[in-house]
Amino acid sequence: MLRLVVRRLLQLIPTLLGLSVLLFVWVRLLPGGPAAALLGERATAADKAQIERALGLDQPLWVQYGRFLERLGRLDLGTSTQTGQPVWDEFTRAFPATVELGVTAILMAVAVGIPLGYFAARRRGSWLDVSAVSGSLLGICIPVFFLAYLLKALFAVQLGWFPAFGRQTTGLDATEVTGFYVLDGILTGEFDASWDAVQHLVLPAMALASIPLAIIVRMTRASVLEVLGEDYVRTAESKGLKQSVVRGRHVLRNALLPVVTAIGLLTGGLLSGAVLTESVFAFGGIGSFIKTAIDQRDYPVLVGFIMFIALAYVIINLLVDLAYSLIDPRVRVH
Amino acid sequence: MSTKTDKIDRLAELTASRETTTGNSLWVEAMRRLRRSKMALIGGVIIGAFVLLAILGPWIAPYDPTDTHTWRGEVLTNQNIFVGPRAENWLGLDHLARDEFSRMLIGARQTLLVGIVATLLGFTVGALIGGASGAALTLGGAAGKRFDTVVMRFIDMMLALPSLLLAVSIAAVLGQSLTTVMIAVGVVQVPIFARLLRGAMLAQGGSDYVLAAQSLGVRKRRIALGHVLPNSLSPVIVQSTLSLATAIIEAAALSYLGLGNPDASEPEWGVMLAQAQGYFDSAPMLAVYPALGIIITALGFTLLGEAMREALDPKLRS
Amino acid sequence: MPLLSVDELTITFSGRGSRDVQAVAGVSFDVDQGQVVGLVGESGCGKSVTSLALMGLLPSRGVTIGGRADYDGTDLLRLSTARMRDLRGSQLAMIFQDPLSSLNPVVPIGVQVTEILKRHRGMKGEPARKEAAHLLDRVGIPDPTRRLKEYPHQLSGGMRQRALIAMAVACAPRLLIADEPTTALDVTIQAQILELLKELVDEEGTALLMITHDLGVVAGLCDQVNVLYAGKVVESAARRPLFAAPTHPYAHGLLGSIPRLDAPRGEPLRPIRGSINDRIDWADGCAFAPRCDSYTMECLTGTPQLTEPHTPGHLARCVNPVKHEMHGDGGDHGNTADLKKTEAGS
Amino acid sequence: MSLLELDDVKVHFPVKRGVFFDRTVGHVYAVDGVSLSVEAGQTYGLVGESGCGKTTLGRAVLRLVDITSGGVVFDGTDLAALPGEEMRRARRRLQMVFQDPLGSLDPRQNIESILTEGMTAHGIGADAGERRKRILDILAKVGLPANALSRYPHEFSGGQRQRIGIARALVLEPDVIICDEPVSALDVSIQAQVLNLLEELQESMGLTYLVIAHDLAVVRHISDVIGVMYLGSLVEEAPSDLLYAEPRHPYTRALMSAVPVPDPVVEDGRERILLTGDLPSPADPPTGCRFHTRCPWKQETLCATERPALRDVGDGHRVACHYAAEIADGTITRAAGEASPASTPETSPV
Amino acid sequence: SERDDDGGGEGGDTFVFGAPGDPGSLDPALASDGETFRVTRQAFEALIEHEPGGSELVGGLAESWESNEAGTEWTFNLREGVTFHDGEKLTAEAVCANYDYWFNWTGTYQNKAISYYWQTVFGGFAKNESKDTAEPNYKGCAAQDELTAVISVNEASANLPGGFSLQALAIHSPKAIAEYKKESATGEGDALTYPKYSQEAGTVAGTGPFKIAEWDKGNQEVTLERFDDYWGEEKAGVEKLVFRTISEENARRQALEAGNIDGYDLVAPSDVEGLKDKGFQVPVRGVFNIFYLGMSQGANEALEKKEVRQAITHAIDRDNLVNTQLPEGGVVATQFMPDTVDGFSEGVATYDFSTDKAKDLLADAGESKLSVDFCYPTEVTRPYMPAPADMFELMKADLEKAGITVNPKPMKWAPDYLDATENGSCALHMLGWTGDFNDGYNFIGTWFSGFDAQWGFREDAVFDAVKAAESEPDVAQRVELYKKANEAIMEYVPGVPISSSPPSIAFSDKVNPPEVSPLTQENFAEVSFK
Ligand SMILES: Nc1ncnc2c1ncn2[C@@H]1O[C@H](COP(=O)(O)OP(=O)(O)OP(=O)(O)O)[C@@H](O)[C@H]1O
Ligand SMILES: Nc1ncnc2c1ncn2[C@@H]1O[C@H](COP(=O)(O)OP(=O)(O)OP(=O)(O)O)[C@@H](O)[C@H]1O
Ligand SMILES: [Mg+2]
Ligand SMILES: [Mg+2]
Repeated sequence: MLRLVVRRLLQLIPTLLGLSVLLFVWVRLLPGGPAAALLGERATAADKAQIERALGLDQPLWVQYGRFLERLGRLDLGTSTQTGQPVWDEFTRAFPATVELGVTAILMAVAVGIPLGYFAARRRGSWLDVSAVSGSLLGICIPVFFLAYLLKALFAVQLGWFPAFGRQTTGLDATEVTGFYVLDGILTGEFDASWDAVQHLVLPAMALASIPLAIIVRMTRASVLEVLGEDYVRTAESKGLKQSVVRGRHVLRNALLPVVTAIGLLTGGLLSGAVLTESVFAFGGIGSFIKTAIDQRDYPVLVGFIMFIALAYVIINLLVDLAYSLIDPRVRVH
Repeated sequence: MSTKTDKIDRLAELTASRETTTGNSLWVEAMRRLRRSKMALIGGVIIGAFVLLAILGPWIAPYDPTDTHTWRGEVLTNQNIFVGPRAENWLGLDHLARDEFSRMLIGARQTLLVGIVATLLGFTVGALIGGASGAALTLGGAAGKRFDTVVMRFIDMMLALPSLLLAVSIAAVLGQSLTTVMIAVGVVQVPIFARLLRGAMLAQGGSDYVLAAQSLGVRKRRIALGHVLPNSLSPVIVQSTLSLATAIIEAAALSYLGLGNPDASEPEWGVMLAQAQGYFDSAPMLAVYPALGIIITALGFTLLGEAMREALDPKLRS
Repeated sequence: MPLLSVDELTITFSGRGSRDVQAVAGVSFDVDQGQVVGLVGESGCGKSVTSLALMGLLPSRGVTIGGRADYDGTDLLRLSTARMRDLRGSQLAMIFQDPLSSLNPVVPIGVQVTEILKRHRGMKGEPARKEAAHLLDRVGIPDPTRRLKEYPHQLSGGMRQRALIAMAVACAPRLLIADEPTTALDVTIQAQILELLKELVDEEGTALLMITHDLGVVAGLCDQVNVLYAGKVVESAARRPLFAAPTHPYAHGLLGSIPRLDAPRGEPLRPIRGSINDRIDWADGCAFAPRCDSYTMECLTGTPQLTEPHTPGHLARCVNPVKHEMHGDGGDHGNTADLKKTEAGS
Repeated sequence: MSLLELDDVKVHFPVKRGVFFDRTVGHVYAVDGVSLSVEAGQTYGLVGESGCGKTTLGRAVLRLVDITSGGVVFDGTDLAALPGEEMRRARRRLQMVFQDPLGSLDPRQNIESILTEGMTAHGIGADAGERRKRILDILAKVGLPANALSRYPHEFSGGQRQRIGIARALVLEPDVIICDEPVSALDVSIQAQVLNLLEELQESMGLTYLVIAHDLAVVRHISDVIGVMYLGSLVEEAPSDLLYAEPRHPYTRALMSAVPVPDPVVEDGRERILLTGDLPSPADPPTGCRFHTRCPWKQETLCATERPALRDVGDGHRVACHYAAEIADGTITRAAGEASPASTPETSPV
Repeated sequence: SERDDDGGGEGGDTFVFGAPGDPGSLDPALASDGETFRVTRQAFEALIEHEPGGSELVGGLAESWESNEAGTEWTFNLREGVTFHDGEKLTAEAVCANYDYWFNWTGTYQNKAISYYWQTVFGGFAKNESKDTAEPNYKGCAAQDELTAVISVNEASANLPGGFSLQALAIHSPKAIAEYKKESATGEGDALTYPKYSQEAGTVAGTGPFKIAEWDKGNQEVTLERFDDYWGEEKAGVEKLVFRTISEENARRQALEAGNIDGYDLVAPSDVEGLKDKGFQVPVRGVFNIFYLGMSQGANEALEKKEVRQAITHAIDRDNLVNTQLPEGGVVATQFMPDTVDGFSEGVATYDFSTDKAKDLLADAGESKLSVDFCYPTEVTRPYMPAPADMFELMKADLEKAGITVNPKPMKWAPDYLDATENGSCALHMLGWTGDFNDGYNFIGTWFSGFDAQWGFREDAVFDAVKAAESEPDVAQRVELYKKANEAIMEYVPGVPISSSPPSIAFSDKVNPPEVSPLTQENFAEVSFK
C-alpha cells in the first residue's frame, strides 16, 4: 500500500515538470501581457514597456523559466499580477471554496445517483428506470451554465429560497478557521454560519452535480445490471439470504466498484463545471479565479494554479485508487 | 424405396424451419440490432432532422440572419421592448431586431460544423496517437514500450487538466473565432480517443486470434494494422458519436465564457444562447430556442451513441 | 414418495424482439431421499435452467415455467418468494460450476459462510464463526480459521469449490443440486471433490441431483441417470443398465464418442453427426432425428413418448430404440466395444 | 533424427515490480527444462494439470513467447536461434490449432480471408484463383461446406469453428501442427468428430502432431507417445500403451486413477489415488522433486532435495522419479489413508 | 425580497453594494481604477472634491483654494477639526507629508502601474529611476501655518486644480504614512507585489465618513464601518457598508432581485426598465463620458483618406445605437467630449446618418471595395459601452450596407483588445473614456495632443489646437481654446464619436440612495434605510 503511494507520487514528478514546461511555453504564447491588464484604457506603449521591463518579461523565455524553477525550489510560486498577492495565498483562499462546492456536488450526486441507479436497474423497464435514464441523458446534454442560470432564476430570484450568489451572506460575522465555511461554523459553534454556508451551497452544487449525477446514475445502473447477472449473486440467492443482505453485501458492494473509480475521474470534469457554475454564482473559487487569470494574462497564477490542480487531480485519483483497494481485496496484493 | 427420400425431404423441411440464414459481418449484425433499438431510432430521427436543417438552412431561411435594418426600431433592448413570434417572424426578433427563426436555421449549420470538425480533429489526432501507441505495444520490443510510456505520460498530463480549462487555454492563445472553438474542443477530445483506442488495442492484442495470425507467419505490422486496429475501432466509433454531443455542449460553454465566436454573420447556437442569457428576464424565449436546440441535438447524438454502444457490445454477440 | 418429483417441467424464454426459446420442453424425473440422481447432456440441453427453476432462481420476467416440481408435498414452482427463500439454503442447496465467479470477490469467505448460518440457523458471532470453521474443516480445507478471513482470490480452485460446498451443506439440506461442480477443475481436484460429495451424501443422507456433461462422473457417482436432449429426458435408468445398454440412439452415441482411458488405442470413436443446434422441434418429432443414423418417418411425426422398450425401469424416448444383446449383471471392461447396435427399421 | 526436438527448453516469465522503474523481482518458471522429441508422422501428446506450462511450451516451439534458454530443433535448424524474419517464414511448416475456436478467429474476417491470410503472408499460390481452389480443397477435407467462405466465425457452431482453425493451419501444408487443447472447449459428441478429423488428416497428409491437452483420455486416444508434465517439466514419457499399462511416476498414477471412466463397472472397482492439496505456484516451485509436496510415495531422502532427471527405464519409457523402480516393484508403498478403493455399493434402480 | 433583513447582519443596518470588480488595494495612491476608488472614496478625502451629483469642484479637506497667476502655486485653506480614523488631526503638515511621500517614491512605486495618477498630474519623482519616467512637475509642499498648505509646481497644467480632487491623491493620516514607509511594493518575479498594508484593513487611515474595517478576499467583500468622529455634519446613514464583488452583470441584477444586495453599479441598459417595473430605483446619472469608434490609420491605408473616414461616420446609424442600446439619458455625441464638459462646442462639423452619402464618398475616394478589420471587445461592459458585441453587430450591419466589408476581430478586453487598439493594429475599434474631473484636456488631451499609435496620424492642425489649450493657465481662455480644438478635430474626423451616456446604477426600494454622480463618485454616507 505504502509502496503504491510512494510509487504514484514519484511518478508525478516528471509529469509535473513536463506540465510546468508546457504551461510556461503556453502562457508566453498568449497575446498581450499583464501591463495592459494593469492599466486598462490608460496604457500607452511606453507604460507597458516600462512595466514589462520591471517584471523581467523582456528576458528570454529560458531565463524566465530558470527563474521560475529557482523560485519553485524555494516553494515560491510568485505573485498574481491581478491582485499583487502571492499565488499561494490566492490559492489557499480559493481552494476551500471549490473543494466545498465540489465535495457537496459529489455528495449530492452520490447520494441521489447511486440509489436512483440501483433502483432503476432493479426495476428495469419500469417508469422509474425510464425516467432515470432519460433524466440522466438530459443531465449530460444540458449546458451546465444554462442549468445554473435556470436554477438561480427560479429558486433564488423567483422563489427566494436560496441566496443568489456567494458563499456567505454579506456582512455575516463568522469566524474563519479553515476556510471551509460549513466546517468552520461547526468548529466554532456558530451553527447559523454553517447553515448559512449550506444554503449558499445548494444551488451551485446542484448545477455542478448535474453531470456527475447523470454519469453516476448510468454507471450504477449498468453496473448493478451486470452484477445482478453474476454467478455470486445467484449463489447468494441460492443460500436463501434476506433480500437486504443480497442487495447490500453482494450486489451493491460489487456494483459500486466501477462507480468509485468513476468518481475519481469525475473530479477532473468537476473543475470544468466549476469554472462555469462559480462564475454564474459569483462563488469566488478556483474556477472563477482561473478564468479571470486567463483573461488577464496572470502568468504566475495560471502556472501555479494549474500545477496545483493537476497535483490535486492525481492525488484524488490516488486516494480513489486506495479507497478502491480497500473495497476490492483483489487489487490489495500490489 | 421412396420412404428414404421421403424422410430426408421431411427432415430437410423440418430443419429448414429452424434455420437462421445469416452471412453478415459483425458490423452488419450490429446495424441490425441498431435498427431495432428504440434509442437509436429517436437519436437517428433527431440527428437526421438536424442535419437536414443544417444543410437546407440557407434555402429555407426566410430572411438574412444578419439583417438588422428591416425591423430597425421595433426592438429596443434598453427599453425592454422585444418582439415575440408573429406571422412574418415565426420565432420573433432577436435583441438586435434580426429574424430569430432564420438565425436558428443558419445556427444549426454552424453548430453541426463545430461538432463535426472538432470531433474529427479529436478523433484523428487521438486515434493517431493512441493507434501509434497501441501498435507500438502490439509490435512489442523495448522501443515500442518506451514510445508508449512517453506518449501516455503526455496524455496523462492532458487528462490531468480539466477539459474546459484546456479548451479555454487553447482558445486564449488562438484568439476568438469559430476555428478556435473547433480546435479547442477538438484537442480536449484527443486524450480520450487516444486512451480509448490504445486500451482497446491492448486488450485485442492479447487475444488468441492475434497469436493465431502470428503463428500463421503474418507480419507484425499487418497484425497491428489489419487485425488489432480494426477490432479496436468500435469503442472509438461509439465515442465519436458521443463526442459530437460533448463538442456541441463544450462549444456552448466556450461561448458562454466569451471565447466563442460572437460574430453575427455566423450565428451559432452556443453564442446565441450566451448572448440571449443577458435578456433572459425580458425575452426568455431567445435563450430557450438555442438552448433547446443544443439540448435536443446533443440528446440525439448521445442516444445514437448509447444505442451503438449497446449494438456493438461484444457481450450481446451471439 | 420421492423427495423431489419433477413432472413435465417446461421453461420458455421470451425475449423482446427475439423468438421464444423453449429451453426445457417437458422434463420429468424423481429424486429419492439419499439418492444420487444424474442429469447428463450436452451443452445447451437445458440442465442448468432446470436446476435454476427448481431453486426458484430464474428471473421472473421473460420466463414462463410450466409443469410441477413436488418437493415434500409442495410444488416448488408455485411457492411464494418468501417461502422459497426459507427453503433455499436450508433444505435445498446448490453448488455451481465456476467456483471463482460463484463466490463474491469482495467478501471474505468467512462472512459468506456465516451469513447462511445466521440466516437459517440463527447463529451469531463467535458460535457462527466456530461453526463456519468447522464446516470448512469438514470439506477438507486445512487451517480453516485462517481461511475464514481470506478472500476468494486467495484460494485455489479446488479450495473455492470446497468452500462453496461448505456453504451448501451448512444447514444439512435434504436436497443438494450440483450443477457441473467439477467442470472447471483439474481431474485430480475433480476426484477430490467427487470423493467429498460422495462422502457427504453417504453420511448425511442428502439427496444429490448431479448435473454434468461428463458420463464418466455419472458412471462413478450416480444411482439413477437421466439423459437430457434438447430439453427433454430421452433416457432414464439406473446407472449400470444405462451404461451397459444405452437404449436411446443419443445416449448410445454419446457413449461411443467418448475416448476412454481404458480402451485399447486405435479404437475409432463413433461420433454423433452435427451438433445440438441441428434439431427439429419436439412437436414435429424427435429432436434428435437430424443427427440420428436410424431415424424413420415415424420419428418425424409427433413427439415420441418415454417408454420402457426393453427392461422395466429403463425408460427411453425413442421409437426405434437401440437393441443390445443381453449381458450378465454388470459388464466387463471396455464394454463399449462389445455393444452392438441394430438398425431398427431400415 | 526426429523432426522436432526440444532440448532443455526453459521459459521463465519475469515478475516485475518497483517503485520507480520496474525491477524483476522473480520469475514464473512456466517451462523449466523440457526435452523431448517428436518423430515425423507421429503424434506426441502432452498432458498435465492446468498451469503446468503446456500452452507455454507449445508457444515456445513457435517462438510465440520468448524462450529463456534451450533449443528447438526443427528439421535440423534451431528455431530458437533464428532471426525474426526467418522465424516468421519457418512458421509455415509449423502450425498451431488453438483451444478457443472463436477467440482464435478474427471476428471481422470472413472465412475466405482467414484462410488466405497465411498464404499471402508466405506467398503461396500464384493468384487468387489458385488460392481459392486450394481453400475449397481444404474446406472439403475438414468437412465444411463450400458456401462457408463468405460467412463469419460467429455464424458457425463450436465444432465448425474448430474445423476452420484446423483448415487455417492446413492451407499452409505444414509438417507439424501443434494442437493446444483442440477439443477441450467442445461438447463430447463434437469432440469425437474433431478427434476423428485430426486422425484422418494425419493419415492422409502425413502430418506430425504435438497435441496438448489436460484430458488424459483424449491424449491417450490419439497419441503415439505421451509426455506427462508437472509444474514446468516432464515427469514421465512413454509410448501411449505403455504409459497406460505401466505408469511409473506417482503423479501419472494419480492422474490416471483420477480420470473418470464412463463405465460403472470399471468405476466401482477402481483403486483411486487421491492427491492432497493443489498444484504449487510456478513462481515458487518446491525444491527437489517438484511433485514431492503432494506425492503419496514421498521418501525422506532425495525427494525434497534433489531434482530427479528424466531417466530412460527401457522401451522408450522415461521417468523423472528417484524411486520409480522401487515403487514399481512394491518396495515402497503409499502413505496410508491417502487413497480409498471405491466401494460404493450398487443401489437398485427406482 | 423578504430576505433583506438577514442580509443586514445583526443590526439590519448594513448596506451591501454589488461592485463589478475587486479593488486592487486599500491605498488609493497605488491605484488607478474605479473599483478601488469606489471603495476608498468612502474612507479617504482629497483636498478638493466634486459637488454632490455634479462635476463642479468644491471644497474637500480644503475649505477653499487659490493659485497664483501663473498657476504654479496652489494655496489650500484646510478645514478645522478634521480627525483621521486613527485619531490624528488634519494639518498642513499632514498634507505635505502625503505629497512629499509620493514625490519621494522609489523602486517599484515609480512603476506606472502603481503611480499612474501621480505621474499623470505631477510627472516624475524626486529621483527618477527610469528614463521612461517624465521629469517631475512637482516642486514642493509647504505648511504656511497649521491649516494652510502651499503646493508648488514648475509649470502650469490643465490637470490642476482638477488633479487635487483625484482619489489617488487623497490625504492619509501622517501616522499611517509613517507605517507605509516601513513597507514597500516589490516587483519580484514577473509580477508586482503590493505592500501588505494596502491589502488588509488596519493600517490605512483617511478622514472619510467610513473607515475600512475588513477586506475579506475569499468572499470578495470589503466592509466599512461608520466613522463616528467624522468632521461633517451628517454622519454616515448606515452603520456598515459592504462592497461585494459580483463580476457578472446578470448575477448582480439577480442578487438585487433576490434581495441579497441593496444596490449595484453598471446596470445593463436592457435591465433598467425591468428593474423599474419591479419597483427598484434606477436613478439617472449625469453624462460624463464619451464612446467612440476609433480608426487606426496605421492599420489600413484607406483610412488615411478623409473621405473614407467621413463615409464611415455617415454610414453608422448612431441614433439607432443610442435609441436601442444605450441607457436612458444617452445622447449621440458630436465630438470627443460630453456636453457637460467645459469646452464642448456647438459649432463642430456634424455628420448625419446617410448610407448614400457614405457610398458616394467612398466612390469619390476610389474605395468602393473597402474592406476593414473591426476589433471589438468581448466579455466586458464599460460605463460608456454597455454591450460591445451588440453594438459591433449593429455597426457592422450598417457598414456593410454602405458597401464596406467588415472583418470581425473579437478579442478579450484585457489585455488583448487594449493592447491591439493601443498598438494601432485595429483599423476600426470601439473605446471610450469617463472623465476624472471637469477639464477638456482630460478628454481630448488624452488622444490628440500628439502622435498616438491608436490613431496613427500626424496632423499638426489638430495637435497644435489641443496643445494651445493645455498650456493656457486662464480657465475661461482655456475653455475657448478647447472649443476650437474640438472643431479642428471634427473637421479632421480621426474617428467617430458615438455617444455620451449615463451609466446606470440601481438600488433596492428599501433604501434612500445617494445622490448619483456623473463622475461615478457616489458618496455612500448619504445612503440610509427607509
Ligand atoms: N436467460 C436466457 N434467455 C434465453 N435463453 C436462455 C437463457 N438461459 C438459457 N437459455 C437457453 O436455454 C438453453 C438451455 O440452457 P442451459 O444453460 O440450461 O444449458 P446447459 O445444459 O446447462 O448447458 P451447459 O452445459 O453449457 O451449462 C440454451 O439453449 C440457452 O440458450
Ligand atoms: N505471459 C505470461 N506472463 C507471466 N506468466 C505467465 C504468462 N503466460 C503464462 N504464465 C504462467 O505460466 C504458467 C504456465 O501457463 P500455461 O498457460 O503454459 O499453462 P497450461 O498448462 O497451458 O495451463 P492450462 O491448462 O490452464 O491452459 C501459469 O502459471 C501461468 O500463469
Ligand atoms: Mg449449464
Ligand atoms: Mg493452456
